[in-house]
Amino acid sequence: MSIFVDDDTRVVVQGITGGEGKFHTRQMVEYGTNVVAGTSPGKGGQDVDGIPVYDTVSEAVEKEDANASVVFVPPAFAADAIFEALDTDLDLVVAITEGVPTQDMAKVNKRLSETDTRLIGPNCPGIITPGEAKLGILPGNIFEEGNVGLVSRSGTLTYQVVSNLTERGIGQTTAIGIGGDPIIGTSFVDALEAFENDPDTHAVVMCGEIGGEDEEQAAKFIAENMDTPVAGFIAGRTAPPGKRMGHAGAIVSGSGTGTAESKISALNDAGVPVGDTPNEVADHIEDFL
Amino acid sequence: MSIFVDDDTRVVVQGITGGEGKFHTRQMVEYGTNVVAGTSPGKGGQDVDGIPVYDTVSEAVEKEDANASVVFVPPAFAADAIFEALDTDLDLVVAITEGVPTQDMAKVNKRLSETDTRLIGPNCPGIITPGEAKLGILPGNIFEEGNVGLVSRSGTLTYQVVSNLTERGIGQTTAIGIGGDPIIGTSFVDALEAFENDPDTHAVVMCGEIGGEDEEQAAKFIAENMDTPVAGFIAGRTAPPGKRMGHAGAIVSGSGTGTAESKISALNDAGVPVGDTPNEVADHIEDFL
Amino acid sequence: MVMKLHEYQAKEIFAEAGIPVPESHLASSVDEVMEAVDEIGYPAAIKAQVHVGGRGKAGGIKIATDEAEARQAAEDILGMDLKGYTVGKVLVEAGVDFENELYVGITMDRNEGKPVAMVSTEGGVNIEEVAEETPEAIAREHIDPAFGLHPYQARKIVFEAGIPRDVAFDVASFLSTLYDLYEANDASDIEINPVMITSDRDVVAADAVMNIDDDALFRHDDLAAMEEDSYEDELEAKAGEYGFDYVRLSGNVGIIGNGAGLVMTTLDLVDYYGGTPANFLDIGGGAKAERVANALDMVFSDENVDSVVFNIFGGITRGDEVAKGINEALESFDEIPKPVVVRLAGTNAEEGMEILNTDLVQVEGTLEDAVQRAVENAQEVSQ
Amino acid sequence: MVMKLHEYQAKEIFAEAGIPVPESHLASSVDEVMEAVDEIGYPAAIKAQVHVGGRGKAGGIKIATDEAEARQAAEDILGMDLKGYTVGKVLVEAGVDFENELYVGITMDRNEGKPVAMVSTEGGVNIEEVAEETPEAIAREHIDPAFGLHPYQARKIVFEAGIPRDVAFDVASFLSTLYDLYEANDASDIEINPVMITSDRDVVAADAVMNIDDDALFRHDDLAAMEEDSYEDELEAKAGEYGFDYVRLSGNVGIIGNGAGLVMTTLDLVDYYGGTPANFLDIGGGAKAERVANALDMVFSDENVDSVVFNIFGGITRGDEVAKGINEALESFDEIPKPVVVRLAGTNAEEGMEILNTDLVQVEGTLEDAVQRAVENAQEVSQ
Repeated sequence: MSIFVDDDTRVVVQGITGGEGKFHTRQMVEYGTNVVAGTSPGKGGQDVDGIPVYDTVSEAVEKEDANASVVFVPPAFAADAIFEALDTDLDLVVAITEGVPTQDMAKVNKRLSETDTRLIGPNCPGIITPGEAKLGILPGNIFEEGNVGLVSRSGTLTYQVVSNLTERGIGQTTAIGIGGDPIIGTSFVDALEAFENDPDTHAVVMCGEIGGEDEEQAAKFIAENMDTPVAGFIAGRTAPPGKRMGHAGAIVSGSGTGTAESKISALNDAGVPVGDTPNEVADHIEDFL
Repeated sequence: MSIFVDDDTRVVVQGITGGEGKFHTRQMVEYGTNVVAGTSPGKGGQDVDGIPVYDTVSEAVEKEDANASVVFVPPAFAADAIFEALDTDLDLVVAITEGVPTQDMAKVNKRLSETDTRLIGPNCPGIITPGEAKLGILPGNIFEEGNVGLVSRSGTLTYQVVSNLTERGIGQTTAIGIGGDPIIGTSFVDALEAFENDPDTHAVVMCGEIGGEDEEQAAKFIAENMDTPVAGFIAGRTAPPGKRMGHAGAIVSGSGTGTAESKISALNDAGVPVGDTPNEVADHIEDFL
Repeated sequence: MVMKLHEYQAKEIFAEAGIPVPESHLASSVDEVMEAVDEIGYPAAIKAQVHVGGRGKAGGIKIATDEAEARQAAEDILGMDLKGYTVGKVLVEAGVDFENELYVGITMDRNEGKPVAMVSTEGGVNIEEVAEETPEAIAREHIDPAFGLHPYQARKIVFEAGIPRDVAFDVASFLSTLYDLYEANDASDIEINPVMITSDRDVVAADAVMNIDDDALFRHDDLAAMEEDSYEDELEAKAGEYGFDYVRLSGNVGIIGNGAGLVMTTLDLVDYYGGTPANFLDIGGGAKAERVANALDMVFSDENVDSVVFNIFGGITRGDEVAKGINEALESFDEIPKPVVVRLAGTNAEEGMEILNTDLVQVEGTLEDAVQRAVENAQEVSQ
Repeated sequence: MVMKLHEYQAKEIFAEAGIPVPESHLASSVDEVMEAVDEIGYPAAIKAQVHVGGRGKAGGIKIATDEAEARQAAEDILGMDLKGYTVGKVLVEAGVDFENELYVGITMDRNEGKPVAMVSTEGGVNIEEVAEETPEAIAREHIDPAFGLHPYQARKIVFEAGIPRDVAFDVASFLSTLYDLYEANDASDIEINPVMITSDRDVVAADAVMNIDDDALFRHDDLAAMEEDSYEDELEAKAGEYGFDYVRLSGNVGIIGNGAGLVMTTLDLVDYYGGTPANFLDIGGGAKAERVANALDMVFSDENVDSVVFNIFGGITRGDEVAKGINEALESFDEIPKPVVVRLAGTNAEEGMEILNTDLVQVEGTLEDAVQRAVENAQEVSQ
């Protein structure tokens, strides 16, 4: 088993005719992902490597029975593309685009709450179920089938930790990069909950970083709801404090949250060992299995 | 029994310090309605006939445990007042105000779909459960306790039909004016469903008028879902066709719907007798009981 | 209810928002028309500016290909009676050499409680028939009013409607602009029919409809100022001044009441009892004595009226105010011009009955009796 | 990340939107300051325009009650070093005779995924302490971004915060205007602290904070044009030109990587293995050879750097491009200035390893080994 994506995932690539869209569509197909359609408004009727291109997502869904999309649309149009995807009742939308304006995402977030669709990202590397499907830009060759779930806010850090696992022969059920933007679709808690409910996932790696309170909330969730063991990593212990002006952000978040210390101690309190290095995280996982 | 309002309804009057608000608050209180608070931004701390006035609905709800509101706020601010009421999770909001811009109501309608609150109106006379509570501007003296439900799009036509009933000694469980605006909170179907589920309502009067398709939908609902007998009245059989420009409205509604003939035949097809005069409606109800 | 803009007013608003419209000039005399065509050239369309549907079929639009035709068209159309309206202004507009006519419109779908955008390749005067016979030829998309029309939605219906690919983005952009105008101006309908695709593959708004929600005019002084009185007759103009909902009809029983539903019912009953309504007049809720007197004045001014029925069921409207108004209006006459039947019920009806000068009016206790008596009165008077 | 506006820029925007601000002039010399105070009168505030929090406490704001004080303040502040920034401009502003200081602000609450508006009667420099110690003294209201800030919400938090009744509607109107500005300009934060209530019971924006979401600058040319380079040092200026996410630190191990999380982790590991990071440098995703070379150039330009670790785990970034860039940068030197450890993994890492000129760099297979070696190199070089 796995979470969110598998062999039955039928993918439409939004922005398939762009440079990145085209390149990563090939990579996804090579990995074995079932890419059934692409969209590019005005280019309906064309094809990319034999994959049919439609003007709209609704047409792609209707004609090719897609149930998931990957968004490679440039930042200025990305939110509109996500809205379009959400309008078609897809099960999953993975937004890779980096640099989507935050207020656009706040509106997307509102719309998301009205649907049953899962959004991953934006500004994320995507999701992969090794051996079955890859939706996004993760380098497929570092992953291996197995029984460890992984969820991370950072793209390249995900790759690092995965390679630490794979090198030891520890494979993954599913790995998800949830993205580091202020507003994202799938949170740590969402992913952890899905891993907890997946009988094939025997342990979970959670890679956080400084800022926000998502890791603290995840710690709370783990303590209260999870039997599956979790090991953590938090990037940014030595990060310099940003130069801030204005008080609004601090009032909302409070001064004590968002630091590496706060996150690490929250996780430790929840019984989650936090590695000092990515390799140490792999040590903890090895102990669990 | 009754629907939507009864002895336990605790009312906050929005716009209680205005002329209409003040006048009808007195009328409601005289009728025996449990008016527990009023609002008027900037006038918090004052009172109207001993009823405490608050700056905000949330404060009124918190302090006086109100569970319903009646809106007497002028049209320019009415939608904002309804939004405010919807934000406090009241069970019921009755908007009396006439002349609320339609696009304001479209936004309210969207917000309404996110809540569990029932909205009646706007541009309606309100709702009354004879002997228990009156929320709105209906003249209380024409109503009598009994077992006939009444729902109407028109205010004064409601009074007419009610007086035809009361004069014969036929009382009412609850009477509702749903309002004649293009976008309203509670439809015929909503009210009919509630009457169907009320064991004390033995028959229902439904007063429609030309325009829209609400009566046709009600006829469908009655045929499919109602055991309680319904008698109908449709105003506007001889109404002159409006002078229209542009096609958009006709394309959306279709040319055949919205006429008195269409509504009457839909109701007849659903087994609902439609009176030629208000008095004939009372005849039909008398037959049912 | 709505306030209708003239084509030329709507086109000014559209053009300012960036939608291409043909060159045009407004003219109210033959000379002005000739000046305009001089500037614009031929072919030119001369289009009556009146609030009437089906102008073209009724002879309110003519195409002129030379000076003689232009002058003839101007003379024909200016001053003509178009379904009861006198044409005072025409729009003189450059003729467009077009290959296709599209339909683009936005209105409120009251069943859904949200606006709907519509696009079709079958634009033109027969669009309503298209809607009836081949509804699938009109692509529709509902709009969430909290978000507005998303760009993807504009593209979606344009592609669904089968708009030619080379102008698809132009038409989608029209739609987005139209929705912005719809929302910003509290429009009830906004429509371009037809959008013309020219031989150069440009898209042009060849007509323009924009109706404004009356209830929202308080926040659109600019639009309210555009309202041009062009009532069919002086009675409707008078009703406009008084602020009554009034429609003149062809019968002889004058009808006054409070609340649209009750007034409509009164009309229906006049018909049911064999009479013919002379008008629909709703004095609205909470009318004071003066307003009541004005209403009687209105109905008496209609020379077709042989009898009047005054039907009030008070909620906000108070019977005593109504009675005062009736007295005021009637006491000013030496002789009551037409017999008036009054039926008062509801709030303060008893107080009203005490005040009412029953020497001047006939009183009935029920709606049915009041209408029947008014119908009888009319029959007697008209004999 | 955000683009910060200076107080004077934010105030111009606020004033244009109708929020009252004190009279003020921008000045960049002592003479200009003196001209400004001549016009404004006394008391006048002289306020450093730099992107630094806590200006006041750091001596960047002074109140002058006469000419001598004004000249002294201008001389003190202009050119002063404020937490690393040189003050080039001051805002000279009329002093406000105030009775209360309020706080009003709007920011994005990332936990809720929606904006939040905040109001407090405890405005002023200690607002963060207020938030920490008596959070109930700050009224908060979340905003549905599809609807915007409803008027009732603005009133609600103003009344909840206990704003004096006589200025409550003024402050609510400030909030509504601020939200309009927040949305129209894609702000990440917008804040007035303090809002001053004057002895005449007027409300005035005495300070102004407005930060813009970098990611949305593409649709705000007007705001983008307001960006003023005021980097702490020339290396950060250079990073700005190159478009790198770069922060200069005080250590001696230069760090280059792709992706913020991985670069942060590299910093953490340098620290973990006993070294001190000289910088944070993220080349971003999909970097080409030239960008890689620029990154090396950046780090070599920092004279504190004794050793460099180059850590790439390619997703979109391709190992061959990285290797090419490293070769290009290093082959231009007669002698490599500082030892460089390279660790390449992920997309096209093998191709990269084949291209990489291993005469010029040290190669390590794992992150841990690469960092350890770079720390050792730095220790050796610095001895």
